[in-house]
Parts: sequence; structure tokens; C-alpha cells
Amino acid sequence: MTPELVDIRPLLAVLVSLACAGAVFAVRHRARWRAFWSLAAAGIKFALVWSMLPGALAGRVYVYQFGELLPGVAFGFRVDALGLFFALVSSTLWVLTTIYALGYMRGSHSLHRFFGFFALCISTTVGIAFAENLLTLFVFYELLTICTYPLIMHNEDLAARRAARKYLVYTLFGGGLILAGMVLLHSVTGTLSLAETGILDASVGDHWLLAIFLLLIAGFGVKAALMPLHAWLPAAMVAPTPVSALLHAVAVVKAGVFGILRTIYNVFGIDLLRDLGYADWLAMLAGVIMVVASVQALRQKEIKARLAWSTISQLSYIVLAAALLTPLAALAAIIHIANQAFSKITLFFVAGAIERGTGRKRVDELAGVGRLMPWTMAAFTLASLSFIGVPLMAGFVTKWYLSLGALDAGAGIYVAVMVISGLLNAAYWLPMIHQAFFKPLPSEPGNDLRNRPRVSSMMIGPILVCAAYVILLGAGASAPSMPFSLAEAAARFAFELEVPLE
Amino acid sequence: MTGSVTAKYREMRVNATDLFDLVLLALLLTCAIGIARLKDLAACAILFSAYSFILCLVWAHRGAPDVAMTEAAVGAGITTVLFLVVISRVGRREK
Amino acid sequence: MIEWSHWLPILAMLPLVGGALTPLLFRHRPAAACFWAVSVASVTSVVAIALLLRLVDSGGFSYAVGGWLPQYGIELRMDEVGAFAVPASLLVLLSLVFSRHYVARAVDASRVSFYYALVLINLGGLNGFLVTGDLFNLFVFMEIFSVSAYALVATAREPIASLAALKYLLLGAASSLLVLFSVGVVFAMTGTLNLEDAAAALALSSPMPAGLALAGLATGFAVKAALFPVHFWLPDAHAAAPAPVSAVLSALVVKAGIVGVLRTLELFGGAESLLQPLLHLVVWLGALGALGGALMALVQRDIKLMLAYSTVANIGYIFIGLGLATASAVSGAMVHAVNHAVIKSALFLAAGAMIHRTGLRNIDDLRGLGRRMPVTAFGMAFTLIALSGAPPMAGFTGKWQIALGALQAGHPSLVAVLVIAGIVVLAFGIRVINALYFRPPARVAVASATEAPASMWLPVLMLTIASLALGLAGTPMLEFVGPAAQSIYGTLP
Amino acid sequence: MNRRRAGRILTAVLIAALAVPLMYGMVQLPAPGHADAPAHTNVSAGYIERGAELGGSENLVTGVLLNFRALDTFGEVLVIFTAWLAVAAVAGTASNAERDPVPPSPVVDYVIRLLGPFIAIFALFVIVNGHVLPGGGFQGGVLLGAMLILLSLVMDAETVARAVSARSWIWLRATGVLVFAMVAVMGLPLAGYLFGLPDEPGLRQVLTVALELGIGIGGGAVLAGLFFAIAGADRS
Repeated sequence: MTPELVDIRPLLAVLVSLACAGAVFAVRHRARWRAFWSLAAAGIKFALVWSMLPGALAGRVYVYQFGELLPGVAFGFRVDALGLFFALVSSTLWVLTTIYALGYMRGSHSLHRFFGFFALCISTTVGIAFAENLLTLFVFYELLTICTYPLIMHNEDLAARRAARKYLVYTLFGGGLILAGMVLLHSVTGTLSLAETGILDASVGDHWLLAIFLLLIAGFGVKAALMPLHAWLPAAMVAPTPVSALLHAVAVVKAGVFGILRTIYNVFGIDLLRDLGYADWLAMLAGVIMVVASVQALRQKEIKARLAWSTISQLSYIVLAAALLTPLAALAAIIHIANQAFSKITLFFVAGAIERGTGRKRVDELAGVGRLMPWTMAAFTLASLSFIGVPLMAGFVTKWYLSLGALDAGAGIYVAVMVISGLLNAAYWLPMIHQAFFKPLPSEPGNDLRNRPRVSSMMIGPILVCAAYVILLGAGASAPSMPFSLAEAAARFAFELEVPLE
Repeated sequence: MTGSVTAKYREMRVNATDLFDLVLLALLLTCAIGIARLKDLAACAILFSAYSFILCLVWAHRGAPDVAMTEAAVGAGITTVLFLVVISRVGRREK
Repeated sequence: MIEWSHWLPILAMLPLVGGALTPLLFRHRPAAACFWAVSVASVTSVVAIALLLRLVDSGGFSYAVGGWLPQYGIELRMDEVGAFAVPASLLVLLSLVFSRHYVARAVDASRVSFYYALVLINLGGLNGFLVTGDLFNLFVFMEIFSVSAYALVATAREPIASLAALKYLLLGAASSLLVLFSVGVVFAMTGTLNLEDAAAALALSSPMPAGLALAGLATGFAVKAALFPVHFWLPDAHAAAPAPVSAVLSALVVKAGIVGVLRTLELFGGAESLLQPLLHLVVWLGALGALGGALMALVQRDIKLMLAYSTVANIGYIFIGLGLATASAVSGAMVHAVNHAVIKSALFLAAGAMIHRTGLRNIDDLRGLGRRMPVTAFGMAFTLIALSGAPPMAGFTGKWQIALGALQAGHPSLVAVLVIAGIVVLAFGIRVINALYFRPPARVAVASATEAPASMWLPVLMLTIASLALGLAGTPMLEFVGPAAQSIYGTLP
Repeated sequence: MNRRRAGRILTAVLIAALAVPLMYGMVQLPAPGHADAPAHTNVSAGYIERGAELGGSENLVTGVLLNFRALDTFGEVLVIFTAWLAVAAVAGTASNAERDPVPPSPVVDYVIRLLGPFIAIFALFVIVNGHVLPGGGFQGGVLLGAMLILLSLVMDAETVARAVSARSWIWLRATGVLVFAMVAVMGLPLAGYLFGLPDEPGLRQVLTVALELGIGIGGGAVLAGLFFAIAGADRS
């Protein structure tokens, strides 16, 4: 039994950004106050979430309940290892993204709306992470959909409206699937709790189990950009860069992946899924997506589109790892939430900085940018190396444990798939780096990049911190008190193991 | 002997009562069909008044004088006047 | 010290007499008439709440009107269905507050007192309808709220309003006749008009005339409730009426039709073989209504017409719940009736405030209003999302329970219907939100609009908050209606 | 033309389809007039047996209407009043200009003027004697209303409407509701229940007559009001 402690910190962590959103809406056009509130809330939330880490590592579980939303289904928070890990990632990245956004968004319109909904998004993301049961999770999950909508819509032009509509259609459809799955689940089990290692059992009947599995996985799969439900993600790149960061790293896709992990580890449970064999199909799908999305990324000419397809490919790593149903693969799945997030956010930040600094958006326009923005491009290099899977980088850790997990599961084929994917990754990241550093700046008349606007240090700073963290996650993964140990705890819980992995 | 005659007489009387009702109901039906078919609104109103009056007879015959009175006053009286007033304002023919 | 139960007839009498007095006392003083109506509605609400507390405290109770015992006299009773009088009174109260400025523009000054009188009488009719335990009395109160509703639709100045009211009147009168006829049949079969006695007698009676009465009552009340194939009067009437009236109609008057159906089901609860086919029919008609209403709402350009069609959809949900006849589905349907009432009146009032300020009712014309009328627009956006059934807002509880009931009854396809309809509702909700917040103003009236007066935005805001609070209070509400939901169908599973 | 014909046939078929089950159901009902039909044995028997005594009026119908089922009657009175409210709230704004152009013939004129007072007296008789003989407030009220309407046909709706001030008209129309409500409330101290009539025969008689009068006057005024509203003579 894990000791459960009633603690108000989970609630506070959610409320901080909610209050921040309220304050941001209240101060309206006073930029200084807006910045102050955003940063203060980000800092407080960061502190709150990290303060729960030692306790969680010591095996404590913090809970906070409001009461019942439906008979037998409470509305409450429960901070277990997996949830805290996700919350750590998103609250840490919120600090960085806020700083970056303050720089990037300067001079844009409707900023109070932007920062207000930004804060709301983080609030709901932490709510998703800490949700005690599937219904609470769903509440925040749908709120996240709604709160992201104004952000994607931010530019208010035709492209933005199209992208936002696409996003909504997909995610609402996904939400509907989850809702239907939840109703089924509740009607056969009478509970929606996420505190157990599986609330379903084989007595429920095969067709019900299959229906629940399909509904939940497909429903969460929409936000997790599981092909063929991914089309909203490349479309949504029209949004401002901080929003892309939010979508791809901090909140949205991660919420979808988190939902899939919850479905696998907490709703079905490892043992049941292994008996049913559904996970094999999911793994196969993930393997296919991994390669297809990488090929697609290779074909993209715009930087952000390439990044978007890369996200789709990277997310399928997590899904694959989770679907392999071995402890080490589970560890890979969980740890990759952080690894992918930090690497991808670095890339998006860099793409945004390049756009701001030089106005360039396309892959073939990168020539010479490395000389103009050396620090930025160095960070870009680090992050892409991480994706390729170079040792000492964050991405390598994932691939290492994923390979071990795949071999454990007797599915060596996925190691091969991973290698192919890694090669493809190399094929689309390396040329960009090559262009940026080794090609001379084209000298176009009338477009002298040497007199370009200076990129604000509020954008460069977060980029460098993120890049540093990519190395830290890779090189110092197993240092004590790092999130890594938390991920390990989460994996141990899912497999009901007492001893450390490895 | 007398008993059976009384019974027979009674039966006949019941039959006569029923017959009276049947005639009234037939008249009612005729009026209703007429109202549905006529195009002259004023004629409709008058026929409606007749309908109400027949219904009033049915009530009275069935032993409900209160209802009969109401039917006579409201159905045959007031409603007809109101219909006629409205018709005088909007024209007689159905379009 | 007056006996508690005396307040039960007063619940209906107060607004009825108060309404009748309004044109007498305040014919040429609209503001005073409004104040009077609001006061009467407030006192009625207090009475209703007190009765509810009493009900929660010590169970249902009844009142013998005139001191005559039930079979001879009329029995009023307070039960879980009658408790709907609380939201009814409160919603009418808020609509009356809202009316203060709205009616000044939408209704002729000389008729404003009539308007308030009709609203109060409507409330009295609703309250009486909810608490009566007598079949004929049910019909009488139905006539009161129906006749006042027809008139209220017609008070709007737009020319379409009188046509819509006429349509409503014709359908309504036909359905009333059907109900009256069936009441007569029930009386002929049982010799009593008391609902409980009649139910006991009907359980033993021969199927054919009982089936006739059941069909008549169900059809009659279904027309009042705007169930799918007989819903076509609703969109026009609800869209054409003055906005506060639309709120009352959509929130309460159609719900009274549903209460009528509930009473019918209670009446025939013992006659299982009759009820079963009807319930099946109701489920599928409800499903068609839910989908059709939602889709029709999606293609509307007029905001009030859109809301009116969404009422058809929600009535569909409620009928699905009633027809499924499992405890959770029926309690879900009952809770959804209340929750939808709150949400829909918030929406109609918000739409009314927008129309009042801009004179525009086309969704595309309302572009950019979000910045001009922040509170109203927020209320509308929030309740639109609540309407779709997103947790933890009020629309969710009922739909969830109905979906659970559908699974228990072995109809998984109904879950799909509910989910799809919910998504469609959210889709048109988003369309409105888009127009309000993410598009530049297209009309001068919008660009120069300002926030509605407090008498308008305050009710909207209160209802918005209520639409969240009721969602969070889902469990106590379900527990409250639970016993009633279980007992309505007698012996059914 | 063809479509219209098809529509008519369809309507006829629909009506027939509705009528058949209705009739079949009606036939299955316990026959009216049979002594053992539930309609006669259950509540009605009680009314007939002790209704006159308990209800306090020799005319059973009045007893049932004003005493046993007073709430229903109150509701109906209110429906009538609401009907006038409805018409007054809706009709008549635009139609003030038009007047009935054709005056009735002198014979009609004379007869109606002559009949007027008699109708009024008869109406009063019907109202006041409602608790003994068939009749009562509703029937008498209709007679009163009919008189007013007939008079306004020969005089001019406006003239009749002006006989009483607009304010008083409204009070008259509400008489039924108000008197009924007052009697209902008086039931609380007198009989212990709302809508109760006291056991003391004299007092009960007085209250019954008051109720009948209220209903009659209110009903008559409402009917006249409906007519005035339609004829455009309602001054608002």
C-alpha cells in the first residue's frame, strides 16, 4: 500500500495558473503587470510541483478531493509518480515558454487573451496530470481543448481559422470517443478510478473490452496525433511559435499520450492487456507511424511543418514503448515524455527565433543562419542530435531502454524500426544543420540580413536552458532526485515491481 | 303478462331514446361535414351554431341541463356572434 | 401557526392572483408592474424553496383542497416531480428581472402590464400543474399555462410572432383536446380523477380503452413537450417570442409537457404490457429528435432559431431517458430537465440582451460582440459549452446517466447518438463563440454597442454560475430524484 | 388543383385512421348509464348520495363545481380571464380605423333594445339561482356577455364600451378571479382549508351566491371584452 496524504498542493498547482489567467484578464492592456503575473504564477507553480518530488520519490501519494461529480465518481486529484512526472515536465516548460512568449509575442494584438488562455492551458494540463479518475481527467482534457482554441486562432486570419476549426473537429471527435468509452467503462466496472493497476478484468467480456480499448485509445490518440488521426497537428503550425511549443511539447499532444499511458497502465493493466493481445496491434501501428511520419517529415520544406511531422513520429515512440508491455519499455515511454518535450521545444523555439530574427521559415532558406545566430543554432544542433539518438543526449536514453524493452518482449523487429527511424531523423536534421553552418549567407540585394532585428534575449535564454536540459536529461539521467527516478517509480508501480529496474 | 308488457314497453322506450340520439348524432355529423366543405364563412358560422344547438339537445336529452345551457349560450350564441363579427371584418370567402 | 401544507395551493394561487391583479393595479405604470411581478415571483420562489426544504426534510406531503378527501376533492401533493416548482419559480423570477428593459422596447407600452400578468399566470399554471395530484386539475392548469404561453408568444412586435403564436395555438389546442378526451376515458374506466387511485384502478383494467387513454395522454403531452414528429410548432414560437418569454417557454413550458408525460407514466405504471411498446417508441423518437434537432440547429443563421432547435434536441435526450425506463436513465432525464432549463434560459436571455443592444439576431451579424458586451458574451459562450454536455457543467450529469441507462438497457447505439449530438451542439456553440470573439465587427450596431443594463446581464451571469454549480451538484440532485425515478414505472426493471 | 384533391383525400384517410381506434376504444368503455359502471359507482355515487348535503347546494353540479372541485373552477375562471388578457395583449392596435359599416335593420335594432333588460334580468336569475336550479355563474355570465354584445351590435361597440370607464371594465373582468380568490382564502379561517366553504348553511349560501355573482359578472365582462377587442372598441 502506498501511503496517501491529503495535501492541498495539487489543488494549488492547478489554481495558481487559473488565478494567473484571471489576473491577466483583469489587468488587460498593462503589459508589465501581465508579464509579472505570468512569470510569478509560472514560478510558484514550478516550485509547488517540484516540492512534491521528494515525497513522491519516497513513495508518498498526495490526494485532494472535492466531492462527487457523479455517484461513485469523485472529482479530485491524486498525485502519483506518472502524473507528477508529467506535471514536472509541463510546469518546468511553462516557465521557459512564458519567458520566451513574452519576448516572441511583443507587439502582437490581444495579448491579455493570449497569456490568459496560455495560463488556463497549463492549469488544465496539471489537472490532467493530477486527475484522480478518468472523469476528472476528461474534464480537464476537454477544457484543454477549449482553452487551446483561442491560442491557435490567435492570428484571426483565414489560415488560423481553418487550422483552429480542424483542430476542434478532430479533438471534439476524440473527446466524444473518450466519453463513449468512459460510459462503457463505468457501466461495466462501476468505477473510473486511476489509482489501481487496472480496473478491468477478463470477466467483462471480449467485445466490451475491445470496444473500450478502441474508444479510449482512438479518443486519446487524436490528441496524441496517432496516425491517421493526426491531420490537425501539421495544420496547427500556423499558430504563433509559443503555441506550437504548447501543442507539441508542453501540453496538448502530451495530454493525449498521457491518456494512452493511463489507459494502458491504469485502466486495463499490463496483465489483462498482455492476455488480450490488443497491445501488439497498437505497437505495430506505432512502428508504422514512426517510419511513415519520418518520411513525411523528410519531404516537408517548411521548418515548422518538418517539426510537426517529427512530433508525430516521436510520439509513436512513446506509444510503441507503452504497447510493448515490458518494464524497461514502460520506463522508456515515460521518460520520453520529458525527452521529446525538451528536445522538441528547443527546436520550436529556435524555429521561432529564426523567423523573428531573419524572417525565414523554409528549410532551404537556412543557409548561413548559423553564423548570424550561432547560439541559437548550436541549441538546434543539440536537440536534433538528441532526436537522432546520439549518446549522452536525452533521445538516446529513450532509445536505449526502448531497445532493451523490445528485446525483453521478444520483438527485436522494433529495434530495427527504431534504427531506420533514427537514420531518417538524421536525414532530415543533419542537412539543416549543414546548411545553417556551412553554407554562406546568400547576398540578396535589398534583404540584408546583417541589419536584421535583434532577437530578444528573452527568447535566446529559454533556448539555451532547454538545450542544456537536453544534455542533462541524457548525461545525468540516473543522478538521484532527477525525474528519471520518478519515471522509474511510475514504471515499477505499473508492473507492481518492488525492486528497482535493471 | 303485464310485467312482460311493461318490459317490452321499456325496451321500446329505450330504443326510442337511442333512436333520438342517433338522429341527433347523424345531424351533428352532417353539420360537421358541411362546415368542412362550405366555402362561405358566414354560412359556416351559422352551421356551426346549428351544430352547437344540436349538441345542446344531446346534452339536455342525456340529462345534463347545466352543460346544455352552457353549450347553448357559448356554442350557439356567443361564438356565433364572434365569428360573424370577425367575418364581417375579413370578408366572407375562404381563400 | 398555519399548517405547513397550506402553502402548497398558495404556490399556485399567489402568482395566479398576483398576475390577475397586475393589469388592474399597474395598467399605465410599466415600471411598477415589473416591480410587482418581480415581488410576486420572489415570494413564490421563497414559498417553493420552503416547500422543497420541507420535502427534503420529511418526505412528500399532500393537501386536500377545500378539506375534501382525495377521491371527492382535489389533492395537491409535493413530490420529487413537484419540486421542479423551485427552478420554475426562480427562472421566471430571473426572466422577469430581465424583462424590465427588454419589454420596454419589445412590447407596446400600453400592454406591458398584460405581459407581466401573463408571465405570472404562466408561472401559476406551471406550479399548479406540477403539484396537482388530480387528473382533471392537471388539465385545467395545463390550459392556464398553455393559453398564457400562446399569448406571450404573440406579444412580440414582429409580424412573424402572431403567425408563430397561431401555429402554437392550433397545435396546443388540438393536444389539449386530446388530453381532455383521454381524461374522460380514464374517468369512465375508473370513476376517479385522483392520479393514485386511477393508477391503481388502471392496473387492473382492460387493455383497449386504457391503451386509448394512454396514447391520447402521451400524444397530447408529447405535443406540449415538442417530441420529435410533433415538434414543428416549437422553433418558430420560441424564436419569435420576446427573449425572456423564449427563456420561460424553452426552459419550463415544454418541460411541463414532459412532467405531463411523467404523470402519464405514473398513471399507467401498473399496466406494464401497455407501457412497454410506448416506451420503445419514445426512445427512438427521442433519439431522432436529439439528432435531428442538433443538426437543424447547426444550419440555422438566426441565433434564437438555433437555440430553439437545440431545445428540440434536448427534449429528445430527456425522452430517451424516460423511455429507457431504467432507474439511472429516468433520474438522468429528470435532472437533465432541470439543468437544461437553467442553461437554455441563460442562453435565451443572453441572446435577448444582444438583440436588445444591437437589434441583430443573425449569428454572422453579431461578430465581434464579445468585446463590446463582455459579460453577456461570456455567459453565452460558457453556457453554450455547458449545453453540449461537457463535464463538469450542468449539461453533463443528465446525459451521462442517460447514457449509462442506455447501456444497462442494452442500447449501446444510443450512447453514440448522445455523443454525436453533443459534438454537434458543441460545433454550433463554437460557431457562435467564433463569431463573438474571433471575428471583427461587421455591423455598425455591433461596433457601437455597449454592455446591456445590469437588469439583463445579472440574470445571465447568475444563470451561468448556476449552470456550473448544478453540474458540480450532480450527485445530490441524482440522489434526490432517485427514489421517484425508481417508483414511477411501478414494476419495470 | 390535383394536389389539393390529394391533400383532401389524405386528410380524410388520416381522420378515418384516427377515428377507427377511437371508436373501437369508446365501444370498449363501460357503457354509460349502467349502474355498475365505475363512472357512476365510484366518486359520482358519493356525490349523488351525500353531495347535496355536504356540498351545500341543491344543484349537485354547482356543489361539485364550487365546493368539491373548487380549484378546477377557479382554474377555469382564470383561463377565461387569461383568454381576455391574451386577446387584449395581442389584438386591436392596428384595426382601430375600420368600423362595421352596415347598420342592422330597424327591426333588429328595436327588438334587441327591447330584449336587453329582459336578458339582463334572466341572466341575473340564472346566476343567483345556480345553487338550486341548473345554471350558475358561467351560464349567466355568458348571457350577460351576449346581452352586451347584442347591444353593441345595434348601438355601436364604442358606445357600449364607454358605458363604464376602461379602468372599471378591467376590474369587472377580474371580478371572478378576485372574488374566488377571496372566498378561497376565507376558507382558511372558516373551514380550515383553502377553498373550503363553511359548514354553517347561511354563511355558505352567501358565499356561494357571491361566487356565482363574481363568476357571472366576470364572465360577462370578459366576453364583452373579447368582442370589444375584436371590434376594435377596446380603449387602451
